[in-house]
Amino acid sequence: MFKKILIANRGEIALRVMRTCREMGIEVVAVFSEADRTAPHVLFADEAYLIGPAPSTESYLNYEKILEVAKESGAEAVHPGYGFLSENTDFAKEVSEAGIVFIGPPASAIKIMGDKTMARQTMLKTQVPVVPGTEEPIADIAVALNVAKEIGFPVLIKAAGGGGGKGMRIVHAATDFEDAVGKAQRESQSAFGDGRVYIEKYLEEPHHIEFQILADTHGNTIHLNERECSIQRRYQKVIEESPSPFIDDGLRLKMGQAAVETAESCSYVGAGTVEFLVDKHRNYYFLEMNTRLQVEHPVTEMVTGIDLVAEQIRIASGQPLSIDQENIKTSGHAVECRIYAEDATHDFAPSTGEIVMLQIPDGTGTRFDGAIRQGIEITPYYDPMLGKLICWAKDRESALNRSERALREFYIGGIETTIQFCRAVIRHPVFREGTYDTHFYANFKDELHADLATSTDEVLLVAAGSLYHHQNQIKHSSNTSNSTKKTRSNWVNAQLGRNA
Amino acid sequence: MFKKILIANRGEIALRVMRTCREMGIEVVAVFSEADRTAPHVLFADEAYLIGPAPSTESYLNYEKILEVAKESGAEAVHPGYGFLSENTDFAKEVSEAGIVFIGPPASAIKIMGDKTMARQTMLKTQVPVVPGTEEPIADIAVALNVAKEIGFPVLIKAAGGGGGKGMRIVHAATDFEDAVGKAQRESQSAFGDGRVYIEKYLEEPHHIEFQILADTHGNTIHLNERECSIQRRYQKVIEESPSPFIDDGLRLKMGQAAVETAESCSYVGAGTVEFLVDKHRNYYFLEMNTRLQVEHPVTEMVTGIDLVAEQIRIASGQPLSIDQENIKTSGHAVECRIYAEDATHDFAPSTGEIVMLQIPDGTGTRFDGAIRQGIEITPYYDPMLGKLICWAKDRESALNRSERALREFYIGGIETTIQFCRAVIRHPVFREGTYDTHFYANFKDELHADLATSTDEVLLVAAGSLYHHQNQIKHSSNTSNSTKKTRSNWVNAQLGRNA
Amino acid sequence: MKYEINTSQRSLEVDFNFESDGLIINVDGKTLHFQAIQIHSGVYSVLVNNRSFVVGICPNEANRVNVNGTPINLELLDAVHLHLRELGWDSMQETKVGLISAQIPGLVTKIFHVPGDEVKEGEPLLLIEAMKMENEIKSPVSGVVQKISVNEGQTVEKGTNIIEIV
Amino acid sequence: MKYEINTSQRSLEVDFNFESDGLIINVDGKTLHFQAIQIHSGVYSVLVNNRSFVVGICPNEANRVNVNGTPINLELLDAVHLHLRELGWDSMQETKVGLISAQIPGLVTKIFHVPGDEVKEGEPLLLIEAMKMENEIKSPVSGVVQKISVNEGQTVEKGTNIIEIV
Repeated sequence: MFKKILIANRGEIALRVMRTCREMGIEVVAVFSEADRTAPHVLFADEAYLIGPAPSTESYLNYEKILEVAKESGAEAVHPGYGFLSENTDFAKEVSEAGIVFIGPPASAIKIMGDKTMARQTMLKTQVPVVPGTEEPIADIAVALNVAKEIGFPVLIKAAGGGGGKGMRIVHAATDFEDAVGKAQRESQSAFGDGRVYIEKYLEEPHHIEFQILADTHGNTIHLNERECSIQRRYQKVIEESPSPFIDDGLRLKMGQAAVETAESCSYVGAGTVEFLVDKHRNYYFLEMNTRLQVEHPVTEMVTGIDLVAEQIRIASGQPLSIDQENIKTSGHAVECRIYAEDATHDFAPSTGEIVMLQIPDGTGTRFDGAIRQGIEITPYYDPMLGKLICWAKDRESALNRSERALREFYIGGIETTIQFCRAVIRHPVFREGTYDTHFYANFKDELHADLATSTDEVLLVAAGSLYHHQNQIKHSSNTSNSTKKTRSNWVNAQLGRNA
Repeated sequence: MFKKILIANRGEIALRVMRTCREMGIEVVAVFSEADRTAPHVLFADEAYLIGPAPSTESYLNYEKILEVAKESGAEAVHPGYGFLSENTDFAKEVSEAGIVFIGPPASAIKIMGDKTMARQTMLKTQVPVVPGTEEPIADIAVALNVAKEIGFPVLIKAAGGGGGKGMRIVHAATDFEDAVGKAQRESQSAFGDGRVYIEKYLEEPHHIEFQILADTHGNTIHLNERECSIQRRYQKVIEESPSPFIDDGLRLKMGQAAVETAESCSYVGAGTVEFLVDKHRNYYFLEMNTRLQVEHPVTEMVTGIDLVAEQIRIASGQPLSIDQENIKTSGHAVECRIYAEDATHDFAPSTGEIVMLQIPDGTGTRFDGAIRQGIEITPYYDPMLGKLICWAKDRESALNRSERALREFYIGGIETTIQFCRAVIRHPVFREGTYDTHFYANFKDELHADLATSTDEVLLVAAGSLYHHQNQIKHSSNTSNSTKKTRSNWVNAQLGRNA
Repeated sequence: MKYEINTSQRSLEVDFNFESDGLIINVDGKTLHFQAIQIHSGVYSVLVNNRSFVVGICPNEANRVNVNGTPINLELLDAVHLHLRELGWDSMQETKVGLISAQIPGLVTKIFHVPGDEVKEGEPLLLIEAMKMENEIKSPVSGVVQKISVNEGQTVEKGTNIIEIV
Repeated sequence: MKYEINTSQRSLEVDFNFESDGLIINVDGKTLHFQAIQIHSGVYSVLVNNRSFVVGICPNEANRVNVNGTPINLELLDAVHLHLRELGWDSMQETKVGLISAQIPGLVTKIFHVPGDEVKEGEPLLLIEAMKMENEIKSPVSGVVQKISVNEGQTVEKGTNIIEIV
């Protein structure tokens, strides 16, 4: 087994990976940008190396520098997390060529599956159905528009070189097509350094359902059931759950086999995720394969009891899978809420600033994978995800009740977050019933935002009283040590009253 | 089901109970002393009522006042947590007489089992073996000394009116007997308002093993397997685990049946714990029954997936158990570390003050039941337990690795805690092997404290460098927002150097 | 003191009075006992008739208060202000709605207009990239672009004035 | 500057020098690059030759530092102090070991002695109840009880002088 692993990432996923490494007795090496000198992953690590300025292109995407650090630190393996270099074949190759183990699939599998066009071509040779669409990235906008018209609007424009909703656009009419392609290409270029985009058919009431797979170097490939990921906004997942309320055992079996076939089609090794779209008739189509650990992997961990990062590391060290398909037993239900530093009441605008107070939920079946602490500054440089709240319970209803409880308990003061938005989703009757699809947010946007904007008279009075109290800076107690005493001033009050 | 429950407690157990209430859609009412106005349980609750000054005798033990609040708030039930009023028959009775449900066993069962002397007498009528000792509290010190001599030293002096190690003393020689009885009586009087103590035989290499039981009002009584609680100091549990590394399936079956028989012997209803001493020959003896939720109940929750507080509430509302003995399935291994505000390097002296920085461990299989936050003041008025870290994994070794990882990750700045002491216990080879008994701390005290006092040259240089840096108040970065800038002064340095 | 509480949905008239043990709120003939204790800078534990709330005062927005995690946008108008409004003078009209500042720090990746352009309310003005997402800044009013204070490729701090529409 | 680091177990001689990018520590012919950034009052993120530590300076005890959660008791002696010690003058002897103060706040439940009593090192002097536990305060020296500044039943703050032994 490895003695030291470098984690080529930051934020919650860096901590997530480090936790498992430490449990396996493996030392962890962090890399950090100038903006992250006191970030949680630096404090958590055994070793930490500065790799460049704040912009990720000059730090977390600077793989020559990271490789240099890997060599200098004596790391025997590199874990890329998700995003950044996790699906970069050049990095994977150079790491391997330096005699260091890349904890991920072979570069060839990343290449096939990381490029959605190549992935489609590969999948067309298997029994696994694929979504109708272009097989080549858009080269000529006029030709592409004709293809889009043939498939029929609405169509999706998607980045060829990455995932996670970046560089993705839905187009409802031919008139918007060119503009959308431009935006998608720019965003894709900025996010992945690859501006190629392609077109895909948009399905009826589709569900976004993905299967977790594990494959070792000894020819064993298994799947760990599905995650339902249909709650999305801006093509970014918001809430995921396992099992899916839409999938029955028969479909689960078929799709699980398709996921394994997909992994085998590219000689996959490691942990990966096969994403499917499932329409309202329960037809499923291969969408893409993510050749890395997925953000929402914890819901699978919670229902299977399997530590996916530990499996990744064991596979990378050459060990065979410790479990076979027949021994995968799931128990209960898990729900993940992604907590973003975004203002849901202002079109999910990113929110930056200091976290002045932090209360992370805890207790039975409550897990938070994050990388925040009280007093830390949230900067505009990186992904706005602060962390993921994962709640497990014996059944779906209990897991949703637990999620609501935990979200109610979650307090992040000083910046705007999506905590309340997640609460609004979870208490929405359609989500509660489990009859939602990927159009959930579009369909119920107004209801969700009305829910967010609604308050009782009592809450409104509490808000107003607090504002009045705050403006008057009355200090009724000497109970607290860190509050500043200010004298009450009617002048200040009047002034503030005017502005309020 | 109840709509509103009052929690007659504070600290981590109040939060623990509130979490489940909220998941069940039940409103929660907190009570608080003047010292606890901004304590976590007050902030967490839907309603909160001041019940008196800081000393618990005037607040959390003031049951007339608490009953008044229960009526005023319209609470339909009262959950007493553990400690305080949880085993007070008068409180249980008065609550019931006021038409409010006491979430706990009938007063008669509390009375029998709460009084260890009566409990022994009851158990002597069953098939369950009991530890040799006095059956009456000590009335005459000379008579008691004779009994102690008959049983043979060492003997244990234990409080008749409470548990948790308070009012307990081990006596190795007749000459120390009278003094120890006096101390035990005073501590018992102060902790439980009941100064009665009795004597018990001390067993060979004993294990402290307890069984969780659940009994409903429909005549069903089941057990949820054991918790191994042999790691103690000052007769206070430090680390608990389930399953016990000492118990095999045959013994588990026998002891489980004895636990059920014990509960049935006093017509028990609710959640309770039957404690046994098991000697090195695997003879087991009934020790006591705790007629309430146990501090260490989460380890049972983690291996069974059952929410014990939810079961308590369902039972109290008259529902039958949702599970029967055959359906209890355990999975994996759970370990609980109790985190106290105590200085392990100074004889576990209580430590008070502000928590200036707080980093609570999280991630897969990691649960912290606590009631602390950054900026809060730890006062001398109440129990020094800050919370409990519970780690679950698929087997004992993984659970211990996870516990070590989580303890390493745990950071409470500003006060002294037992985090490092727990780490020292968990990495001790005898604990690792699982071959420990209740003498573990006494036997390995020196090793544990030597481990705590040992540091590498590197760590020592980090400590010295930090001290030097701190004394010079050099600020190398403007990265952090909340640090104060001070100029470097050789004079200050020299002064501080002298004192250092 | 008499105050009017306004939200986008409704309005409440209240009377605030400090007494020895806290704030007394009179509303609709009911009396509420309000007690707030600061637990962190701008964060209060509030008990109102024994109901418990954690309230955060948003540091940058005077009209935004966070109650148990939920942001509430409200306007708190005192007697002076109410009187001025009766006289036909409304301070809310003072704010320059056409002066658009960066709500987020980030990189200006695209500007869609030049000074002199006519824009409609809701029309995109520019793109700011922050936290790896492109954020479209839309015009809050219809009018003519008066001044553009930033260039494409420029990094802006939160609060920087970026464009003015008249 | 030359320093001596002492713990109960060993002693190290080091040389501390501030340079532009942090503190340079020379020890045993090796050079360590030490960089500390304060993340909270008295809590630092420390990188030493790229090894990462979180270090807390204990607010009340000058000789206690917490490294990655582990408390370290150490003495940091500078050149002046070392020189004084060579001259036979040791500042450590200055502290009054017989003056006992409350290490914890709490309630004095029992005092075992009166002024004039002879006590031995390790002998119990009094009991303080805090956090529901009785804490025995033992004499750090052998001697005669000079003065008792508290009474049974009295509540004491941390740091209060309670008894003096000469």
